[in-house]
Amino acid sequence: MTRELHPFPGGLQIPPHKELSNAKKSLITPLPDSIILPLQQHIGTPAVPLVKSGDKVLKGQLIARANGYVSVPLHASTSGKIIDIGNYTVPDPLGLKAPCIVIEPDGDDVWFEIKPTHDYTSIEPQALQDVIREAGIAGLGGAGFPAHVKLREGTESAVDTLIINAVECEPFISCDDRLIREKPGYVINGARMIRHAIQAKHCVIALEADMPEAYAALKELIDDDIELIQLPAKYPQGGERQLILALTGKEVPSGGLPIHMGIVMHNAATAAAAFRAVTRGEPLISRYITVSGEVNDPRNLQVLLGTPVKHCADQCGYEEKEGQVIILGGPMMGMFVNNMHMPVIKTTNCVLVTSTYNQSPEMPCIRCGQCVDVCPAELLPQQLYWHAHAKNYDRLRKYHLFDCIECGCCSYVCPSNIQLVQYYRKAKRQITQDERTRLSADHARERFMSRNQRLAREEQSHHNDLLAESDIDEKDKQAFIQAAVERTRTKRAQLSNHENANDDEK
Amino acid sequence: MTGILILLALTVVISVMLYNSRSATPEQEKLVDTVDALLPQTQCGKCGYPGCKPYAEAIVSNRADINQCPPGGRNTIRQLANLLGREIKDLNPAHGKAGPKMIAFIDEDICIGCVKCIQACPVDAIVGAPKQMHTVITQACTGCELCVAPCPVDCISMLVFVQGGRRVKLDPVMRTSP
Amino acid sequence: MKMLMMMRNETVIISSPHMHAATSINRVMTQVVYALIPGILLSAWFFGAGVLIQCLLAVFFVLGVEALMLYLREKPLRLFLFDGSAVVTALLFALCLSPYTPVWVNFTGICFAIIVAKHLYGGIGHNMFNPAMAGYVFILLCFPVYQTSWSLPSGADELQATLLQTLSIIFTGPSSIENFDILSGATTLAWTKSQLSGMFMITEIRNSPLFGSFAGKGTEWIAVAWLFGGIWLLAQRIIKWQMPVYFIGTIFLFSLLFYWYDSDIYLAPVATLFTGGIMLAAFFIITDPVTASTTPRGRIIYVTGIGLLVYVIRTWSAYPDGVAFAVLLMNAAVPLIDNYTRPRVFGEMKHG
Amino acid sequence: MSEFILIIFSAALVNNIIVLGIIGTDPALAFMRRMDVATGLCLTMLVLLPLVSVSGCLLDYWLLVPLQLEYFQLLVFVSTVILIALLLKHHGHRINKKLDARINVFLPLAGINTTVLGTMLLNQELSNTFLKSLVFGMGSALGFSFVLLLMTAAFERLEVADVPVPFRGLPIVLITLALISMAFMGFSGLINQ
Repeated sequence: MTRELHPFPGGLQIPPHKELSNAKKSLITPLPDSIILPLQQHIGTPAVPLVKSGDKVLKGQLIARANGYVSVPLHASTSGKIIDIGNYTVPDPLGLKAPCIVIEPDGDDVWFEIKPTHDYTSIEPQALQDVIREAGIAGLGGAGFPAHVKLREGTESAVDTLIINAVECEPFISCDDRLIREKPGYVINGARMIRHAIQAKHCVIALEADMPEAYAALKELIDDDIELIQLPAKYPQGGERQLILALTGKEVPSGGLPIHMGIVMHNAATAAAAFRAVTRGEPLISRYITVSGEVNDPRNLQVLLGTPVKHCADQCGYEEKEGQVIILGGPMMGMFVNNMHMPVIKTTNCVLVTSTYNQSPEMPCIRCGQCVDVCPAELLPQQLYWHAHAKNYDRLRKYHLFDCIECGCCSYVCPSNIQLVQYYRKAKRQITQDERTRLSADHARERFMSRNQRLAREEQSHHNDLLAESDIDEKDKQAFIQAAVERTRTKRAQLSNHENANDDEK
Repeated sequence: MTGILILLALTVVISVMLYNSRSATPEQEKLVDTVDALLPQTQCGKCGYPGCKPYAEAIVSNRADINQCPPGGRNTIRQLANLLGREIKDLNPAHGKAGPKMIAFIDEDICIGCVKCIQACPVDAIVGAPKQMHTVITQACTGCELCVAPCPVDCISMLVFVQGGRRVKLDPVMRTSP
Repeated sequence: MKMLMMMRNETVIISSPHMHAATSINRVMTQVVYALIPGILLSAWFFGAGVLIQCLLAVFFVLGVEALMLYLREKPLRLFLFDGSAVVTALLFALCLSPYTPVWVNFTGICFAIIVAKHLYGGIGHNMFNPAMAGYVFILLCFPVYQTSWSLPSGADELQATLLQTLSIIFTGPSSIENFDILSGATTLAWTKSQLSGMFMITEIRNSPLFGSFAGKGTEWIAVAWLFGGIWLLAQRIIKWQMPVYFIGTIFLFSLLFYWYDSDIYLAPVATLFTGGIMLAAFFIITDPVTASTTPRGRIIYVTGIGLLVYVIRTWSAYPDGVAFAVLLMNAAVPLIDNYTRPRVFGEMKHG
Repeated sequence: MSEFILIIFSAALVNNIIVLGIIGTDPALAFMRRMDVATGLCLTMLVLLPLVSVSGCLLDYWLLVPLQLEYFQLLVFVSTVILIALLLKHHGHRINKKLDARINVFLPLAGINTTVLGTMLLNQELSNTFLKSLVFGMGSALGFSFVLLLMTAAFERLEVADVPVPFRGLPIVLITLALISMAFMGFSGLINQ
């Protein structure tokens, strides 16, 4: 069972630091004081709450339904009382708040009724997809793309290969490694199940070469139906496009999707969660996360979704020190967060505490071209940087800014310490916004023109009607408006008084 | 003598050809459309022209400068400069200053339904009927602020528009006076 | 950090990645300077203390002018002054000069290099032209006479100037000492050129004391030193191997072709490579990332172009060595090369 | 043959019309903002310059010298340039539609352009023969195109550079041009015949 490997261009060898956390058995995190469940833990539209403040819920009970196709439902992580539905800090690069459902656990952790399906092969692929959707499965790798969407697309066109991505290329993170070592059956059977759901011809599980124990664990359970591939450790091997190239030698076209080439990729943890959801009827309410870096006891945890990050860190002996920062996700692509109040969500794979983040001042680019050598998307990072700096957006498109996967390799090697990825993110945001602005401008132009035509028409007809008009009630009109103005003044005054009173209370 | 005659003939030929090749107007019209496409279409009239198209015409015929569009800001000026091969300038402060995109918001508690704002709106983005309360179609509002002044009860305020369709609470710092 | 957050009362955003490799401009430049040291010492051994004095003067001037420019442009002084790039510029410039160059010529060149070629373009990273080469070309065009008289390599028949004499020439001009004429002469290349125009054969010219065992006297061993320094830089992954290899390859190929064509008027390939500034250029000048092309294919076009131009200018133009001109010419062509050598992006289809 | 190659080299590099002849500088500065415009102008020059230098040579040979009207040279040349430019503009599409589409816009401008007239006069000064004029015109156009393309590409880079405010725009472009012309001086003596 040998498969020819095709190394992807660029990439980096980064010290993995996985040994900090991957040797210890994962710990089941005790219940926190409160569970905060954001309505949006995935890409797409946020879920819609089905409960209200004060309701009692049970573990695994549906508390928010999916809103539209690209959306997943949300379940209570434990039993308890809903104490609030409102805006709370969520994992977000800008530190924004978003709507969340907050549960106060009652400590009993009682399960809602669950409907396990012991033999998934007896279910039609279509129905299986629905089960997975109802279980709230979104990609656990980091992007959080609803799993059922990928499955659905998969059944619409013939799928050649299903790839289960267990390549944890980011330093420090070892939650997939731990999951595979502890529950290899879930991953293997999850892979088989997803394969059944999309009727894929081949199935490949890809691991990095520095996960020998996980490899051995899987090897034991595997039959000939699944290929198990070890890939040399290189960042960002786990990127979707990079992994597909490495395994199949095919490049996903710029702007295209893997499914167009008959390839579907799912994360190992997603596969395990899907299997658990189908065979045990337990929706996605917990996940493995790695807590690593400068904590006393770096390790992996099994965490209920919605558990505050601080609570997780405390389990690993976190002590706050001056100069430390918290990063959700890996050091290469993770996001820096200002505090630890936000909850663990479906896409959180790591909590990293570190004080060795990049602080050196930014120097001018010296065009050394090291970023070009490491870019896995074969872009010209420095050209992108120049044009992003000069806000030359047409050029940026010409240089394929949108093919950047924000892996951070360019920033990592830059001798001038330029935060290249940050520039690209900003530029991307700006370009998307400009595009929207342009669309709305076109829209506005149309409306303006149609209004002008309408006015011209009205002018014409008004001119014709003018003679018939009389201005008797003009005075009444004036009086009416005057009265209305008075009325609203008082109303306004009342309102502002009310507001002031409110402020004082606060 | 022959030489002078030949030159004379040459001159006549050239003048005839020059006369025939005066600049063509269709090209100008095309340019107006291209310029118009770069303008933000707020139709706010801050540039001193009644709408974006008239301003585009004024730019093309050299009656107006390229730095008179506050909603477009520096971005628009740069694009215009690139298109027309002119120097990039700062926004002319006489026409206002650039800021984040705003949209109008009608306080429905106060609105008396006078339809004055409906008449003022250049893009028909306000709906309502006489003596009924009015409301702004968020997607269609260009943030031109033309509806603010006519309102007799001051119930229209401009909010900062945050992308993603969310009209997030206005931040008093970012609020610009109408 | 915390202070900052509280002061501004706003969210501080630190963008990923949060790890960084242990490189910096400073480190790169320091290593380049280390790699230059053996060659500089060897130059001083062969061509007298003048070489060292020129280097020291250039470094001194460069720091002064750089500091002045940074001050005028309101840039952080400490951050940029000691990034090392200015020192590298100074050394490369000084190594091009005749050891007898008067101090004001050195100063003028440095001023041109730092002010015009570097800071008017926006300082480090923005300069289109290699500052050292721009400065050298400038003084070559303005004060050509000072670059025609070099100190003679030790081991040649003539005398070498004493330290005192050298100082006197540099600080008060060549006319200050009586026997300047016998203490100075043309470089190997310039002399070869003048002899060739005098209808001498290469075989006759090679017998002159200005030639050593395989190339120019003295310069051959200095070139070997540059070669070793360069190989060290390659091992440190500071420079990319393609650049010197393609550059030297181009020159080698052309000199070989013409040597075969007529060995009487064209120098042998090895003599060509190890005389003049080719080795210095190959590892230290054309590899300057700021002024070189940024795309992989573009870099090859860039260095090949320089190689070709060096050979053309050296062989047929009025100037004995063409490195500086060739580098400047290709510097000017870099944006164009970059524009046409944009590599294919991952997943980019041929027409799409 | 080698003579023609020398003329091309000499006109394109050693006596480049923009950086060393200086007469081509102004139009080059005006058109270097955008690559497509610059290439259009280059094409125009590649068509026009050989044409005018040849016609200048012919006019001189058949009209001005026999009629002893050399003092009318400038006048005749100016009108010839305009005539050729306009003829090309109006009837160019009959020769090659694609090329015409690219260069049509530039022809009226080229008609009143120093570069074109300058090439014509320079060619006259060298008293080239018919074929040599053709080659000289081509060489000049090549040199012009080369430097114009260099400058256009460089301009893009200069735009994003952190140039001190007083030197932004034209000043730094002129400095660049000066540095390029310094570099071109390396070619001096290349062709001394």
